[in-house]
Amino acid sequence: MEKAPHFVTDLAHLPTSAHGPRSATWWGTLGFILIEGTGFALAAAAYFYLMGQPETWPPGQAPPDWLWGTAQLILMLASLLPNLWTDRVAHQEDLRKVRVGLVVMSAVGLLTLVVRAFEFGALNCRWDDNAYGSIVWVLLGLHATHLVTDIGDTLVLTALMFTRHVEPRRYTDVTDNCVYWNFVVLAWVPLWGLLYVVPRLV
Amino acid sequence: MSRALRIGSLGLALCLALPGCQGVQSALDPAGHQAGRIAGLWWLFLGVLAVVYLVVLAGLLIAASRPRRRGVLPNGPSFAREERIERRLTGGLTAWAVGTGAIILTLTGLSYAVDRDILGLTDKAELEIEVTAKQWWWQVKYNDPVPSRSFETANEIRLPVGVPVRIVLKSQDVIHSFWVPNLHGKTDLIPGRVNETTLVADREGRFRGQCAEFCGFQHANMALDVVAMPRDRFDAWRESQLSPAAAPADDLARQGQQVFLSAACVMCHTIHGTTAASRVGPDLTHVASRPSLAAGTLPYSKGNLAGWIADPQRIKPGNQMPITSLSPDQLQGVVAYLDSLK
Amino acid sequence: MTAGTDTAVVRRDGPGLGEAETNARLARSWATPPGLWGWLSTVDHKQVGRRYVVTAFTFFVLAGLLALAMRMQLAGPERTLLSPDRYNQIFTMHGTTMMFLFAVPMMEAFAIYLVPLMVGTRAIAFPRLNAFSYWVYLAGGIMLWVAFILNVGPDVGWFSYVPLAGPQYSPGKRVDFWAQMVTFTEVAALAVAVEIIVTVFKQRAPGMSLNRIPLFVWGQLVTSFMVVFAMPAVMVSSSMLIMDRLIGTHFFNPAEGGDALLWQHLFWFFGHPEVYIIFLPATGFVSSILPTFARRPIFGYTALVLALFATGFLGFGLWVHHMFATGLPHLGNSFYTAASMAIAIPSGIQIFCWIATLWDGRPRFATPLLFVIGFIVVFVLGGLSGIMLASVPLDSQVHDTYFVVAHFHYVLIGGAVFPLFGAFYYWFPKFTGRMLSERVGAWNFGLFFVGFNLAFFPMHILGLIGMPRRVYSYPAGVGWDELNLLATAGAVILAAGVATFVGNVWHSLKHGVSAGDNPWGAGTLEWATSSPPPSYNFTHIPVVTGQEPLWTLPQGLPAQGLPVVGGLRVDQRELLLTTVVDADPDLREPSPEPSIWPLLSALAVTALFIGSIFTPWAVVWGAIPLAVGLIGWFWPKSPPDTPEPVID
Amino acid sequence: MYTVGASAALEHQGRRRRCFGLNIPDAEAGADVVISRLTGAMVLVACALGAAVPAPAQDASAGKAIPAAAASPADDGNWVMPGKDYASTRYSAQDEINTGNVRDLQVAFTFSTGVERGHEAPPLVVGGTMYIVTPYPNRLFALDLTKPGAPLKWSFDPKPAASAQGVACCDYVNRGPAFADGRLFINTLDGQTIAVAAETGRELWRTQLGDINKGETITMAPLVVKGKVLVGNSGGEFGVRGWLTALDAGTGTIAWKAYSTGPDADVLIGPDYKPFYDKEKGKDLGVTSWPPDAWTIGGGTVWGWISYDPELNLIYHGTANPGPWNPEQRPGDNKWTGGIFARNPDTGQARWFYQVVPHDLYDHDAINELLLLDLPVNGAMRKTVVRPERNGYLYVLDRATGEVLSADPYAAINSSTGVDLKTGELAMVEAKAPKLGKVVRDICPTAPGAKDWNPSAFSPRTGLIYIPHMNLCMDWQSSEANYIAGTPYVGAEVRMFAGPGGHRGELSAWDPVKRAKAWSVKEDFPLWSGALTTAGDLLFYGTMEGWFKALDARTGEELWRFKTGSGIIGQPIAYRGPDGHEYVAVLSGVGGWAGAVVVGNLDPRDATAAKGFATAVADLKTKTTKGGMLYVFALPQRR
Amino acid sequence: MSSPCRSAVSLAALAVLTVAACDREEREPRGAPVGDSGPAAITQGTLYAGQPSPPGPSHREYEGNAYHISQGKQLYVWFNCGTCHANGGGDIGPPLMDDQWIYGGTLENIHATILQGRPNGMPSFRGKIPEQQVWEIAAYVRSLSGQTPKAASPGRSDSLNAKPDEQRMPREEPKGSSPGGPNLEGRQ
Repeated sequence: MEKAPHFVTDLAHLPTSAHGPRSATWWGTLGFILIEGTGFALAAAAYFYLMGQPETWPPGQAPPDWLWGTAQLILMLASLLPNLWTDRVAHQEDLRKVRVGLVVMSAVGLLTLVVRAFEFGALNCRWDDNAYGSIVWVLLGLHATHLVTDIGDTLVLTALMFTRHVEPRRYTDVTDNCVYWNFVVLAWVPLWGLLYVVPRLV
Repeated sequence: MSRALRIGSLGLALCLALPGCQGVQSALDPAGHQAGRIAGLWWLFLGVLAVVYLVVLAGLLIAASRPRRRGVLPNGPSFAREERIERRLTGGLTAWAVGTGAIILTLTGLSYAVDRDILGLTDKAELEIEVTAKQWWWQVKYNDPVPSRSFETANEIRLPVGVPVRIVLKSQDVIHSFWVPNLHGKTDLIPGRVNETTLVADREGRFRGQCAEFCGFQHANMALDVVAMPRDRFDAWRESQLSPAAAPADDLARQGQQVFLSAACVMCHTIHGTTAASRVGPDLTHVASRPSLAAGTLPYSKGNLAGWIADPQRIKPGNQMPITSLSPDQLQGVVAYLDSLK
Repeated sequence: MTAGTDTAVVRRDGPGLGEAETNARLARSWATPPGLWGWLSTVDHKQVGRRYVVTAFTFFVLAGLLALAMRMQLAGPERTLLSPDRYNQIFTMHGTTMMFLFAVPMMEAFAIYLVPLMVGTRAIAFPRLNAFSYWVYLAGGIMLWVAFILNVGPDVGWFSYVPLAGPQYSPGKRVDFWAQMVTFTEVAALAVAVEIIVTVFKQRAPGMSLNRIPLFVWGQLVTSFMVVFAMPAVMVSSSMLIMDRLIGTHFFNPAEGGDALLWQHLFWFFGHPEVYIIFLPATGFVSSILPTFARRPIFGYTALVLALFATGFLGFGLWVHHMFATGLPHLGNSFYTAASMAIAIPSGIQIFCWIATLWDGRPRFATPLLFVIGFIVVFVLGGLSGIMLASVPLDSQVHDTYFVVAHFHYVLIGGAVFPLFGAFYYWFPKFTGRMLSERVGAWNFGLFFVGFNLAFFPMHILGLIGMPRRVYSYPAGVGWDELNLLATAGAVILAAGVATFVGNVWHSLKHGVSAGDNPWGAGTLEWATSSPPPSYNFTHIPVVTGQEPLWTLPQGLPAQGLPVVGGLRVDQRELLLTTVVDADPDLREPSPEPSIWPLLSALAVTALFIGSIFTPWAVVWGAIPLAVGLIGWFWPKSPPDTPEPVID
Repeated sequence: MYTVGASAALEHQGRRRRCFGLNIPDAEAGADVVISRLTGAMVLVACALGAAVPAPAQDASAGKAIPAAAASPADDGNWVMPGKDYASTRYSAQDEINTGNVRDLQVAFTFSTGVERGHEAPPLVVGGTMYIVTPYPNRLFALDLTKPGAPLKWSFDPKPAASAQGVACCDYVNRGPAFADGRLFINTLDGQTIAVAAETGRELWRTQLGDINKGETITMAPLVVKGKVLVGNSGGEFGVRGWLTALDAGTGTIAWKAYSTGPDADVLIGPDYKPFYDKEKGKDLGVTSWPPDAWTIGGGTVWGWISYDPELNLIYHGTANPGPWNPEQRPGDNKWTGGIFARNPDTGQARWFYQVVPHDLYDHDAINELLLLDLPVNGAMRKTVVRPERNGYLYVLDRATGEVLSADPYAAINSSTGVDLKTGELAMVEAKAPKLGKVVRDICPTAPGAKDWNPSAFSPRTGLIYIPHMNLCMDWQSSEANYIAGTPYVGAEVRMFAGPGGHRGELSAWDPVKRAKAWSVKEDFPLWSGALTTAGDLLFYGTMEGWFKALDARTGEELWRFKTGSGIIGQPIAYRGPDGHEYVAVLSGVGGWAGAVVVGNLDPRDATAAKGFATAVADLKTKTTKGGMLYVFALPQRR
Repeated sequence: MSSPCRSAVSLAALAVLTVAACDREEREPRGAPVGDSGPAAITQGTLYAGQPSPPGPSHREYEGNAYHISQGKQLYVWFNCGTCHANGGGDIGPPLMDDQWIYGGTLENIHATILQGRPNGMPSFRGKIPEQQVWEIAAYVRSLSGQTPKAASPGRSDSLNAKPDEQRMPREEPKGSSPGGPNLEGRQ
């Protein structure tokens, strides 16, 4: 089988990292976003299904207090600004700005976790009160899990960016992380509506 | 190759020749309007789909065994596609797809029509029976506008022939499914929900129903008897069920009643006319008039009754009737007493 | 850069480097460390894939033994071989193992092994995730079976309907082990799905545009998308179940606003697509085997791809036909009748294309083709009984009876296991370098086919004459005795067929005929490398010019083999990424080295999952080792020690 | 008079409860308190300025309610029956203590009963002796009022069976003795009626009426009418069959016994029976309105109050809830439970019956007090019987015919929408009907009703009925009840919580002529004590924390309060002592259904403890403890 | 590097747990034979003449077994235990979920109380409830205050939510003058 291979192209000129859909990681991130988005959608469907049961909604409880959930919404939407900025400077591979962006995003992330803790306190129900309480806790908890994982990711990336691990691929990691944060924020908007607005409409 | 087919036709032949399709629990031996319509639909589906299957098998057979053109490419596969053949096959594919679609559409329509027809019976019900499934038996309540004319029985349903009966289906524990194949398809009993179905028997007979949704330990032994009888006999039966339990006639039965009312029996069972009024287990007011014991597990007989009371966990392991430590004398008395409850 | 031109040339794949030297260097770069450490830390998709195959097959055999035990119990009426409690555990374990631990993982196993080879890349995307997925799957399977052996096996059916599976009616931890096994296997399946999607999207060999993707790969791609959309449903529902059982939520408590049918909706929203998740890869087997043995390209490539899409799409619209008896509104049910029947159209198209391929080819009746023919015979019957089940009135009679048992065994064994055995015979030479015995293969097929039909055909009739599913016993005199005995006899023959296969494999591993690169004369890329393939799959990344690249070499080049591309590094693990649609070369990305961290992370996940059967705090405490594991996993190596060679 | 309180309460009815267990401050309630304080202050000022202004003379003109004359003789200073008189007015004509001097009220003497259970009974005062009956073990004490400190004259211990405690649904209470012709009559928990010589404490006779092995107990206060002692049983939660019986006061032999379920002959329905509504007519409705045999364990006990109109020669009594609570287990109207009977006291034969709650859904016993009042209705004076019912409506019935003249809500109700006066039917709200295996949420009022047994008082001076009641709502889930003789037969899981506004108790002054609330006072805890009103225009009642309060009967302004040793669920009385001065007496000792959390030391982590009551008053454990003490109050003598 | 360590430890712990599960998950509908406990084995106080007697047999067959406790819960409802003792909070009868045991809190004590009845209103169920069911009920009663192993204690019922389910109840340390039960939780 010692045939001489028939080389048609030399690909040595190809780059070794790229942002966005050119990279495999971006697609992987997208895949997990799809999975988690489906999870959110199904949990939301379960919410509506339970709401459709012959019950008052919420059954015997006041809807969650506005304050913390809405604060979270504003905080998250506001966090999109530094997030998108971080994304942009990561595309430019500007190390100083990326560091600033990551520090800001870490701080914002931790802040959302604090707010989330207060949100649980203001739900006006327990998970074991009734099915409403259960689904409300699960929805909020599911989203909190995403906050935790993304913040963990952001913190690790921040650490990497301040140590000797800086290389072009780190910047694509940063942009992928930004994409994921966008997802976490965008997932919150309908969830916020579900948790805070829907019970007041019915 | 067509072994499946042969076994299939063998099976069907078997089914038709032997008492196979006939049976007390057979969907193919309909004794009610709905079961009849469904069986009809079944034979129709079977006919149409059998033809489809034969066509596929024939195609496969021919495709596998037809004579070949040889030597297009001596060693390798014929990777060059021939336009003519491709076109012809594509035409065939289109026809096949359209044909499949047409058959599907027809069958869907037929199925829908039968479904409508069956549902049409719902409004015509003249009698209401409430069936509550419990692990692992059936509580059957005959409702009546006059509350004192309603009564309860267990593991048996009696129906007047030709009268549509509304069956209200409830469950308080897990999901069960109510199925009397000779009369109708199944409907689930779901805790937190109330379902309904309608039964109508076209002829007299005794049929067997069974729980068709897995419900735990003794799912296998959760059956019920359905007896279709003429209206007058049904009415007589109904009157007899309305009466309280007969007073014990002899000493043995009297002693048995005492045992029943003072031992563990009274914790779970009801016998109208006595102080036993617990609803954990079946109502025993007329237990001796029922065809079977322990939800269709044993045919009713005095001996089986004694065996059942003596060790219910051997006959139906895991069921909720405990082993009570009755002495042989006590057991004899209780059996005599219960056997007198016609 | 100080590196000289020489170094650059040496470090790259290309005409400058001899074949032997290229292979040696690639072997060094892609090697798995020797010994136990290497075994535990490998990220080679072929090793992981092989493990998946062996593990899943082991579960297949175990679950099959359970099936035999059930058939023994049911051979006659009122037999007492098994207690009801044991029987309930056994049938639950049989279904659960077959669905979650055998069928889906087995299909993934083939995807993991074959998809990178078929698309012409050196490794699967996210190989560490792949290793992780295997460990998680293995842990879940072992957990379930250990529980079963310890008499803590789930006993509420593979569908675990609430409230029977809920906290009140299933005391103890039996159901929790089931639910957590679901979590394990779904994590694994979802990870694999993402890997397959990215591998197919981004790592196809240059020239493998969408219309040249092998049908097997298409099947796996559609399946992976179905996994992505279906599996979260069962994860959501099994998590709800665990929460109901452990921390007192009320999702399925009708008293407090929950609903038992919520479980059924969520479960079947996963459960029905699950059937296609198992079936679609099997169609890929068929579409791979048929052209090779009919010796002509598949007929109706486009139609088959569209049928895959249609099935994948319609598969999500049918779940309610599992719930016709629950008393849902009849009008809605009729919609699901139509949708369920409609899925017969893409299936019919597939069957037609396969028969047409055979029709127009010059068939060679080797064992793989026998199994494919068996597949058509059996599966079509199962599909037709499926049409009956789609009808609301007919379903109301045969739902939850042995008719359904017969139906889905015809569909799943017919639709997946027959092709799977074909696939074993077909790819065994590629996996091992040796051929399986054809003579024993014919026996294998014969026993399997006869045994199968004997075991399952009578069940159609049993169902129609009233025998419900999941009963540990049945009374004498209802007329079910003879057919049950027949079914048991069939099951024994079926088991003999499987035993024949195991014997064949056992013998052939040592004594089988050497296979060579392409023993069947097949056309897809996995046959363009040695058997078994080297750790780096291909010496050079091939360029694809047709649907069957090995059959459609460009004019004037057949003598020289496939055209290839050069320029990838050989001193490090490097992959070629191409564009999604046209597969134009786009990027060279590094591929991870072997690592122990996926195993450690999997262990942490295992501790978390099993712990959370007993206490919710396990989620909190378990998260710490898991975080450590994941950070170790993703922590980058020190800055590149070998600088990027200069392009000359 | 102002009605802000009433209108606010009415406004709350339509509103949803928010989060249970969470007391949401209620702005309107706050405003109400402010207004009430302001008005109170103005009244105080007015009183201070014009102490000499005579109290408004009793307005005898038409347009005002007055007690049935024959049933309410002039006050002789004694208190011989719990309701004070046959009309059950609980009105004392003593006026020494009045709005002007009540602030000086102080303890005259006390007496410990030695029992630490719920003291629901009123003391009786006859001549110079006060009689007290305790909860189980139902000891009877006679205190000599003529001597300083009222020493014990004699005591009587009936020694009832201890096991009876296990079949008493809601604490081992006793609602009082009765006095007639030198005899005292008490009922014991284990189902006996005992006659004791009032002078010596010697037992005269005892008759065993109830069987505790079937769950029968007796907790009610007997009433003596025309030489007959009327006694009814308790145990509606145990599957007993309710009855009312008449014993010969001299011998204790049974004169007649009227069951609340079963054939007409058992119910004493005969030719005299002429109900107003068609739905009460028919043969053996006590059998046919039940599933087979269910009437034999169907409840309808008679554990509440009986009134008597000598003029019409009719006694009036209610029948309690049908059993079990789970209504799905007893389809039908479940006659003759949940209604009001008028009977001839001589024969027991029923004259009329009105079923207040046919097919009762919520354990709404119809046994509350029956006030016999003559009222102007549509311009004409009618002889009526007035009943603040558990279901939240104040019913006014013609006591001669049983016709419903009016039924107006006096508490928050969302389980029914009103009573059709033509048919007498109560319109239920389908969405609030209990369901097997489903929690039906936020039902108002609760199982113990808007108001339980604790009786109201009526003052002819103000024309107002003073209703001590509750403001609770509940979640209810029916379950299948198993009848096992001697164990409870209930079939429901209930959890209760504060109703709209967050307060749990309320005292409403109701004007039966205007059919409206005159004023009301909110209480933190449910009111479980009776009310007493006096000619001094005072209203007395106790709270479960232990406050004994005196209010201005016209305005509701609180004038005086005293903290007793335990919570008060007893019935206060007023009498004229041998020294000619007015005394007010009450037993303090928390308990009853509402106080079970304290006396049973229940665990309120279980929301269904005490059939749902424990959690609703879980904080009571931090406010009071068990006790059993008589408190007698008087003005300071000759300061 | 703590992760593998931790995992190993937790795996080992879980292995032990699962082995214990054999007994815990056994479903023996006939009940397990229990050695003669007899009145001799039961004490109702903590005051002894001379040396304290050794505790009675533990009957782990019942209180360590999820199926038996669950059956006990079912019977607790069916036999109207719950109508007097509510869901453990008490009503006519005393609460069962607190730390006070009037007549003793061992399995044997509870068994005896059910069979014998108690003078202040607890009926006797002797002859009415078969022996193995009494043990099951007694085991369930102990689970109400968290005396049984968590992994064997019941979860919530499909019913009105009255209180946290038994497996989530903190273990109440029996107090006062009567003997509590053995602490199975600590031994598992």
